[in-house]
Amino acid sequence: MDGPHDLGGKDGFGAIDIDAPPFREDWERRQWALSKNVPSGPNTIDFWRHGIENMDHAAYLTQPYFIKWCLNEIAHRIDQGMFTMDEILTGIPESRTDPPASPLDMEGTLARLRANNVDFRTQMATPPAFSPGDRVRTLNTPVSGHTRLPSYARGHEGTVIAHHGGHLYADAGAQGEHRGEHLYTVEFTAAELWGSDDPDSNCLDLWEPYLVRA
Amino acid sequence: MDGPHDLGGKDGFGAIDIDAPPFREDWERRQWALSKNVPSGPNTIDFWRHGIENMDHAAYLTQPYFIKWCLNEIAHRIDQGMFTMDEILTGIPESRTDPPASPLDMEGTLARLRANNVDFRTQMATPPAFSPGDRVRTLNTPVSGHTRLPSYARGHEGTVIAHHGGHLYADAGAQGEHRGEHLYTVEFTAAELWGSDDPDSNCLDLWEPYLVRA
Amino acid sequence: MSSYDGKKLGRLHRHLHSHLPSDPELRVKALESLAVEKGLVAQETIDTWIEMYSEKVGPMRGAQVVARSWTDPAFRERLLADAGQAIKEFGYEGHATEHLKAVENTSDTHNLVTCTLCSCYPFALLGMSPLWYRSQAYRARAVREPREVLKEFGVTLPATAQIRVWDSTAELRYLVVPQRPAGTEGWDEDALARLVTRNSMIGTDRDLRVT
Amino acid sequence: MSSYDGKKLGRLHRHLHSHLPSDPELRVKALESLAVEKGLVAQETIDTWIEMYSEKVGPMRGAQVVARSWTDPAFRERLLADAGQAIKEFGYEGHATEHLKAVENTSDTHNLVTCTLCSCYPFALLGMSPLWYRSQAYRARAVREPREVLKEFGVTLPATAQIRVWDSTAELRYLVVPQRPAGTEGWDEDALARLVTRNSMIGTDRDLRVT
Repeated sequence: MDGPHDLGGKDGFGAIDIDAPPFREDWERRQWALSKNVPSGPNTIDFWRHGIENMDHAAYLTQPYFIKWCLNEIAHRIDQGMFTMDEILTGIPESRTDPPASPLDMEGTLARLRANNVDFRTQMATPPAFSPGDRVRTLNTPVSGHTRLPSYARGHEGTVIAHHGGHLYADAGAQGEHRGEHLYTVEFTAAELWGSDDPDSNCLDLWEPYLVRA
Repeated sequence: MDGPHDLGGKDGFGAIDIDAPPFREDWERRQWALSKNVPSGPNTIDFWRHGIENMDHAAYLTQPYFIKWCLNEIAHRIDQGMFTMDEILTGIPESRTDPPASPLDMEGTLARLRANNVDFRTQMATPPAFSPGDRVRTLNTPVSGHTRLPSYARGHEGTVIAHHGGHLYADAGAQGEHRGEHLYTVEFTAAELWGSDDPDSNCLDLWEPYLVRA
Repeated sequence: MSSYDGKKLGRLHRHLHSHLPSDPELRVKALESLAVEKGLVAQETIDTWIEMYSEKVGPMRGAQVVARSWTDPAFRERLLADAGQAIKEFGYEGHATEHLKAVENTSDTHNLVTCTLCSCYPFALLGMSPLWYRSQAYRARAVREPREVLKEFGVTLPATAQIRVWDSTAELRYLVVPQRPAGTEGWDEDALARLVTRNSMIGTDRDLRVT
Repeated sequence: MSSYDGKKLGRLHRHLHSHLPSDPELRVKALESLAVEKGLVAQETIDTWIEMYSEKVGPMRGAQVVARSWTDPAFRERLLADAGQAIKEFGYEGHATEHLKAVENTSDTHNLVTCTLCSCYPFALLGMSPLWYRSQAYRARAVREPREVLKEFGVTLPATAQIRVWDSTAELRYLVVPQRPAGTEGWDEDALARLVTRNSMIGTDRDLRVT
């Protein structure tokens, strides 16, 4: 979607604060840990992302990073029926079906971290449409739902530099549909994307439905 | 520029408040009148617009409409040397070269309103590259300065439906350069721009440098 | 002299935004006071301008123009050929009207006007623009989902009718000429003008009601 | 069950944003308390997770991998062929590393990693991402003006060197392998690892200093 998150190439952003540490506040650490330790329910990572993309533009631009995560975690729990709005606003659980969770020790959290390693590959019944070296063009039609073709790379020609086989397709995943599409890395020259004179390039990982032969 | 102002076609904006009146507060009326009555100095309308486009994204999205005008009026006066930053922050003029302005009565303001009618036409030495009926394609390269080709219409094919002769070129005007380019109205189908099934279309007024033959 | 440096203006905006009082009324007052002190404008002129825009300049001007186009075929031709010129017959010219275009609705077509990049509007002809016209929601949505937008304004179009959405990207401005309602045969210009709503001249209203 | 309705989530976001206390600490506390009360997580697990990310998981993991690629040609080959697999030799796999790609800098090329659409990052390998990596300024600018961005980080590239900017748009993640600095012949893996900065593995640092 053409939401507030699609920032690549946008003008008007100033200097980068290169010295800020990963965490500044304790609650940031806690939110990070919560996001990774509370069972995420049936949601896909892409529907999770889509939740943040659907924030108001101004809120997206002004809220602290981990507050966006916090609001999104809560919104997803409510959407899934794990929490009610009343429960989160009052802090009082209406129902408690489960016993308290058992604490994990350091070995347990390290094991959970390793287990978070998710494989997104899928078996494909159809052969890939493109091979490395092929010239392709990205579509130039906006998508209202979740998609991972940023607006700066729409309607542009590039070269396929890698084929990764089938990967779960983000656009479908955000609708709860678990199916793969062939995934490629496509390289675009800076001249093509930005009209730049520099010899630079941009590489994006793009699924086959985003591409046509150039 | 790909700034916060380029809103056409963006997702994530909700219902339109169709009942709000043109002015809600007195200060809105006063700002409107100020913007139209204080001599604007040497600036072009397009450099004026470019000032607002250069606001921080979050401020652009959250500040009231006429406050954006107010800040922009002040910023332009300071840029032109009519005001200093100290003067506006303290409210105390450091210098006062002119006598108080004479008040205008109703006839005077009506006459000023009529005199605000600015002709943007220019004589062109070169013939137009396109004629009504021609198929054209818009450029798909972002411009860092002021430009009036919205991102939603980039890299798309449309049909020229009118040629208006030479008009002062916004992109140059925002850099203080007063020169004309041929101006056209180009119609794009909703299918082309949005992948829509509706029989609708979008018409934009676009200068020749934005266009190539399709 | 102007710097013509957009980034410099952006820095000035940020500085002003963080140093001026946050109350919008005080911000405008700061500009007005200094402009008056510096002899750039008289306070009375501001008051008169506000009175003018509240009493003399507004949608009734556009309505008069539309009504005449319904009753005077020669004027209609002049309006469609060069609306910026035609409205001078009323003395209605002013900011943002020199390059006015009149676009007529028909039973098969509807016109809708927006400005996605800022909020261009034929002020001298229609008065100050409604807040919704300047809203981010309208500017974002009108070009992409005009039928949804029109529904919010209570306008439903047949699926086969074509909507033309005019995005005011240059100095041309657009006046939608709504269809003359049935049952008004023989009405005079003033009576007809009273039927023409502001929104119908922007395109967010369509079927005028005979009252 | 999940609704898979993005607009519904947007409404929930707006409702939460306007009804929860505005203090960020209280917002996170609201989520944590309810999650603990509901038996979804133990508070001690949160504490342990934080300790783990502060002591066991961080850029030193990536640095170890880079150092081994400098000293062990067979490992370097495995890393370049399938970095997600290669880091399992260290037990460094975890969220966002299964489809890791290692991209090597050379004297003529430089690699820079970003995620313009959100802030994807190989967390299990490099720890929490630096705030600048998640900033709107970096996400907006890195793809369009990488040389300006690098200058802000103190990196100036020859005009003829090519920068490849990797935008993490799918589930692939990128690890930049910086060049081994001269004057480190014979150094062991641990000594070399201490030279590898976090930023050099993202691409906002280039010439490692021998200290």
